[in-house]
Amino acid sequence: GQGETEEATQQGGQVSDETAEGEKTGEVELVEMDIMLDWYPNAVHSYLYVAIENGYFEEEGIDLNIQFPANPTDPINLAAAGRVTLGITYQPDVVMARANQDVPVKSIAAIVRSPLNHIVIMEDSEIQSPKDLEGKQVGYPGIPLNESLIKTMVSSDGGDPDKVSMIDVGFELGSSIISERVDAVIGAYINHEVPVLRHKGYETRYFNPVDYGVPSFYELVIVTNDNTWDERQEDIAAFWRAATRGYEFMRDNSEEALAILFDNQDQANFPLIEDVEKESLEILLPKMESEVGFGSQARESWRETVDWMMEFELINEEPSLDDIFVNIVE
Amino acid sequence: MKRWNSYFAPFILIFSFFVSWQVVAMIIAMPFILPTPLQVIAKVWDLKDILFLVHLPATLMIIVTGLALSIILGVGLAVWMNLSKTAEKAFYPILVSSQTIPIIALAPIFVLWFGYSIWSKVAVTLLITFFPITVSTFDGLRSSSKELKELLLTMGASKRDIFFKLNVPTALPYFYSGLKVAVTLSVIGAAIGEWLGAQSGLGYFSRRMMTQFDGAGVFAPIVLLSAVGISLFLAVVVLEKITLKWRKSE
Amino acid sequence: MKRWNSYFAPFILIFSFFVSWQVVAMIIAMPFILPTPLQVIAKVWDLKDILFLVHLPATLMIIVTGLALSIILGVGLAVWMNLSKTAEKAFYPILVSSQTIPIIALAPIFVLWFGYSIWSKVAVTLLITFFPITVSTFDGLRSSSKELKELLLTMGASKRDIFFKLNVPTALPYFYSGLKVAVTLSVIGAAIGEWLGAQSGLGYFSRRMMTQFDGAGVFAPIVLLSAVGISLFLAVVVLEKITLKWRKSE
Amino acid sequence: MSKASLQFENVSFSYENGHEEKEILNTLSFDVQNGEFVSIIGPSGSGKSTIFKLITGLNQPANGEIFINETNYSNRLGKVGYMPQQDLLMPWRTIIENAALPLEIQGMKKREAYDKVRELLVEFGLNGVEHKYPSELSGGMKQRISFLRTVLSGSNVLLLDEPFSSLDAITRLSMQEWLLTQWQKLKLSILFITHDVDEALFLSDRIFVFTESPVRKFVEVNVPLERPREIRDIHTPAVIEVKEQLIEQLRMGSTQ
Amino acid sequence: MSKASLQFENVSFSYENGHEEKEILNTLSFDVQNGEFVSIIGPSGSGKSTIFKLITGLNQPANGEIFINETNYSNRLGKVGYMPQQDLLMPWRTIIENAALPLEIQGMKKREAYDKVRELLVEFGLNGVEHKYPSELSGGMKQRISFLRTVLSGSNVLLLDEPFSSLDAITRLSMQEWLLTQWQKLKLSILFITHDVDEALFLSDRIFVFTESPVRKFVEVNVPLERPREIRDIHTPAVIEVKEQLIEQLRMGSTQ
Ligand SMILES: Nc1ncnc2c1ncn2[C@@H]1O[C@H](COP(=O)(O)OP(=O)(O)OP(=O)(O)O)[C@@H](O)[C@H]1O
Ligand SMILES: Nc1ncnc2c1ncn2[C@@H]1O[C@H](COP(=O)(O)OP(=O)(O)OP(=O)(O)O)[C@@H](O)[C@H]1O
Ligand SMILES: [Mg+2]
Ligand SMILES: [Mg+2]
Repeated sequence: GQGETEEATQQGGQVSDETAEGEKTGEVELVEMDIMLDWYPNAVHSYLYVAIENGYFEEEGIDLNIQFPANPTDPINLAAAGRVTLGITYQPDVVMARANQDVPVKSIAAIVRSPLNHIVIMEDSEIQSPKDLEGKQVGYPGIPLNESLIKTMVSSDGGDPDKVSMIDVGFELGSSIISERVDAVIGAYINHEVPVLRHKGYETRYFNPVDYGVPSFYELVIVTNDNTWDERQEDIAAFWRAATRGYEFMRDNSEEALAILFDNQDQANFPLIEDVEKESLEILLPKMESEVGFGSQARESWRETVDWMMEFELINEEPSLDDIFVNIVE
Repeated sequence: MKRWNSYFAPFILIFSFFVSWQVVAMIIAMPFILPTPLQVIAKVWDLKDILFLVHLPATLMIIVTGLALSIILGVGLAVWMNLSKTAEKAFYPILVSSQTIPIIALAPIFVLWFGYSIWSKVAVTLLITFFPITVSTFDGLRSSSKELKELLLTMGASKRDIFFKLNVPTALPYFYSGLKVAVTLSVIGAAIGEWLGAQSGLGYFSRRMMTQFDGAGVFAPIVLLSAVGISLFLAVVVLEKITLKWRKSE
Repeated sequence: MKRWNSYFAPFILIFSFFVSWQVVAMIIAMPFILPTPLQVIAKVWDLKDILFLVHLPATLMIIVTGLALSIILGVGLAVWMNLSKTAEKAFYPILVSSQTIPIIALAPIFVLWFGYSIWSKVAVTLLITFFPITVSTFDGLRSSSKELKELLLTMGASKRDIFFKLNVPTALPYFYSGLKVAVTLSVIGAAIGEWLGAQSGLGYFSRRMMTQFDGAGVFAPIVLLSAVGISLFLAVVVLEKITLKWRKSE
Repeated sequence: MSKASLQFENVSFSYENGHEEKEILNTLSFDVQNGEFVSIIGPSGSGKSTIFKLITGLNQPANGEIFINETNYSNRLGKVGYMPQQDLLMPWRTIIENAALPLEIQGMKKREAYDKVRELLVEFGLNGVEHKYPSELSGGMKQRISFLRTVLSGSNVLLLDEPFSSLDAITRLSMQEWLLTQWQKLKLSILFITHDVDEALFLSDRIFVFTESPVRKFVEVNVPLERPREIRDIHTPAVIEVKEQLIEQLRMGSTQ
Repeated sequence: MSKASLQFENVSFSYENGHEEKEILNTLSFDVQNGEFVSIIGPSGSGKSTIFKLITGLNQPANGEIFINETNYSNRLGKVGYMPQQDLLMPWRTIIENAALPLEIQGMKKREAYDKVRELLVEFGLNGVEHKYPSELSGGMKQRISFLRTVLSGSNVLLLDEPFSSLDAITRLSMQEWLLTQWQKLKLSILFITHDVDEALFLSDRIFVFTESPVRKFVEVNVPLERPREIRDIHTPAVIEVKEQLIEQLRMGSTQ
């Protein structure tokens, strides 16, 4: 991985030079890039909107086009299909796609470095720790990863995971718990569902998977197609430089960054609640910051995640760690 | 008494539907799941600018394009199947299976082919609406009177004559039956299509509001969708009345 | 020549459909988005035990219950609207709007009412399928011959007689037209219903496979869904042939 | 014979067609006595079938009153046996099912009804067709089924709208004779529309000749023949004289 | 007059009904000369309408050959003008649209076609109904529209299946006279099914009397009358003799 990273950075440097030249003449054509978000735009994407608004992408010669997914799996599928240049998705999904189905995607950067996906219960619930879920119903959005999370957390808490009944509740995590049709949900995000529910007057509590035996996997990573990576490394590196500037701005001026997120988009497309996003960003920032640099990926994190996924039979064979991620951060 | 029945009573019934909705919603008291009609109306008013100027036109565009294609393709296929037993036997199974595939499974394929252009949404609308049109039209074409067909034949009518002068008028009532189902489905087709990736449209907006647990915001665009659906439906009813004038004198 | 046409040609056409699917899928070479038919068949074989013994029965249960309710309610409503102009005016708009509401918006309400029992899935199936049945049956009931009705009246026929001896036989072909659309939709209704919360069923299984990027696994249950849809459709066609025997002699 | 089975008192009727009104009957009065056989002849479109629709209760008079068996029913439907001008068989019912329709409506058991129909089918020279559909029959056969169905209504007043128009002379004669026998046996009152003057003469006690439009009054002719009659009786001089008179009236009516 | 407009040579035909076969014609031969007027009379269900369906090409003979204007067409559809026994008007077309149908099919312009129809409507005493729908007409009116439509086919061979059965004596006579005029003017060949012996005598050169079933051969009667004829000519002794003979044959046929 190390060598690749250096190479990428070098090439990235060249692109930057070219762009600088282009700016002088003022006539350089921007390179188009599509990025598919993991979900609808929210605080976690502020750095992208900041980078757009502040012209960082333009300075790098990139015309960034943001798209939203219909399915949670779209970012990986469409990045793999070459339909979008980049996709934002979840680390375990990348492992699963790569290991089970040979989907040709690789992660290029880690955005959120630890799980946001927690077990959420109502404030007044009698459940005090994951083992209390025995004999209860847990709703989840149909993603097998969540089953493994529950299994790990319940058994590490001393409970019997077989006694937990899991229900695929599709899109309806929030309403299923509020209407008390299930006792807990997993797959809900502490930076979205939890503050939104609070905003609507429902207090909740949550359990962090990392506290109950789950490795601290990267919640969000950026992926691209193997081929795209080979052919457009320079563009991607340029993208990353601009994104990093956006991130730094967001970290240092979070109020302003959020303001950009809100101002930048008309209400029509962004029915975001300000309080919620503010709270969300507070939760996110520590999870995005890395000593090694924004977006850097550690081989151990991938190792741990893959091992854990092997243990819980989410995957049947180990993917090669060299294929599955590259570091574009030095 | 009769006047009362035919104008007032339905009004009362529909009104009482809204009242019971209001009451049930107030009892449940979970506005993010089931908002009251008053909340929904207030929301429509709040958001009227973006709903009417941005999202409604975007969705209408999809609906109209999708329906137009659907009528052309559906009727075309029905006619082809009516003319050729082979076409019927070959297409019917494919046609039927096309309806049994959850669109969400096809979504990535549509996006792969059409990208995030309007065409992926139109494709969904098409897929949902053309089946009722095809089946009804086909059934209608089949049900024309054998006696009249024979009479036309003895007049030296060509296949074309029989088609236009006998089969088409016979199939019309069936076609309208199918079209009524189709225009209604077209609304939902467009909404689903918008989830495949859109930046505007009523369906998109509704789902977006769903992620914010804003019940009234979810239902406000849906109310508009319903209004579009009902208007299209009524348009078909009116068209039916005009073109099937002979029926009323029967 | 005629035999060839009617048996062999459709077979060839369907076959060539599969061949082109195979070829296209091989060219695209993205099995996680579009698997080849052969991969899908292999997957069905691999998973045959759990598909046929667990998920298929679960989905069939929903389909059958939903369809049965849908026929009862749809026909009942059509009859009611046929008997009473007031009912027609009151229910038609509500009926039409019910079809324009994306189910996803109603999902939480269904879950609220029915929990994660089979009934929330049945409700979705019902909601999707009863509209074509109602509209077709209603149109069919309306289209009975005025002359025959008058004749029956002169025989002292009660409303009941006219209904059973005239309206029902006249509406039957229309009803079948609607039923064909409905049985096909029932399959997709059950699949969508399963997304609202399920622990088994073909729709549930397909979606689960989607999260695993297993294209063939997504399509394997869909193939079964299609097969169910086609079988139901054929069953209606056969029923139609048997009960409308007089048509062939016309 | 003193009671009237059917009475029109100043009956007026118009068809409404959009904005237009077309007047068919204008203060028309007549009666048909119990056990009487009355024929109506008149030009095409003069309103003969319309009178039947009024009697059966399918149409309502704009003015005037209609009595059936001396009763002014508010709902006349089901009170008389009516054979419409078109045969109106149900295409989805076999012959036997079509013919048994009025019996079914009266609530008779299927088996019994079918036995009764089968008997008549034989009398009408139609054995062997009971399980066919109407589209497999000839025009005359369909007409006989429609006639048979009307007879089965069991009413004492029969309205027959050109019942024998598609029948050949021989079949027609045998149907006419059959009808006369039943009429006498069951003491029926019959109102009979026909275009055949000979038929009207052979069958009727009185003949109403419609000549003007809208129908206000009409010429009434008594047939100078005793019962029972034979077909050749209509060639007697007295009858021929009436016939010529009838034809003259019809001719005058149509050139009016 | 030496050429045949219509020829049957040993034609056999059966209706198939599931497993059963019902034989209607058995090696039947006849011809209709150019400009000839031939009537067919015979019992209900004997196969008269079936012969028309064979000539028009709607049905195909099992054996034998059918010539129209001396040609054995492989496809006879559209070669003759055919008026079916039921009026078969299209309920969704107005009267004028119904009548103009054959002209439309021949490709005539709408306006021209309508003018032609309107002219005939007046001649047939049907002015004012052109924009009505069939359900608003009386039985006899519908029959005249159907007749009018057939005449407009413009073919030199006309097959008329009981065209005047629903018409009153006067209207019928005027239609008959109109038909004879056209027949002579346009040198038509007409095959005419009727149940009315007087009608057959008044109109025809020859009359075919069907008596057996299946039809193998039939009795052929020449009408001993010159042209032009008047209706009262059929009361001349020679014709009355033929008429009695005809009726005798029909009676024998039906008791066979
Ligand atoms: N489509 C059909 N299928 C089967 N049998 C039929 C069909 N049409 C007519 N037949 C039978 O063929 C025989 C002759 O019928 P056809 O209509 O030729 O009689 P017809 O001489 O015209 O009688 P009518 O004077 O009553 O009109 C009848 O016994 C009838 O039942
Ligand atoms: N449903 C209707 N709507 C409007 N006008 C009608 C309707 N039925 C009949 N008429 C008109 O009423 C007049 C009388 O019709 P009716 O059927 O009583 O005539 P009819 O004496 O029975 O004639 P025919 O001997 O030809 O059967 C006709 O001019 C006809 O056009
Ligand atoms: Mg009449
Ligand atoms: Mg006939």
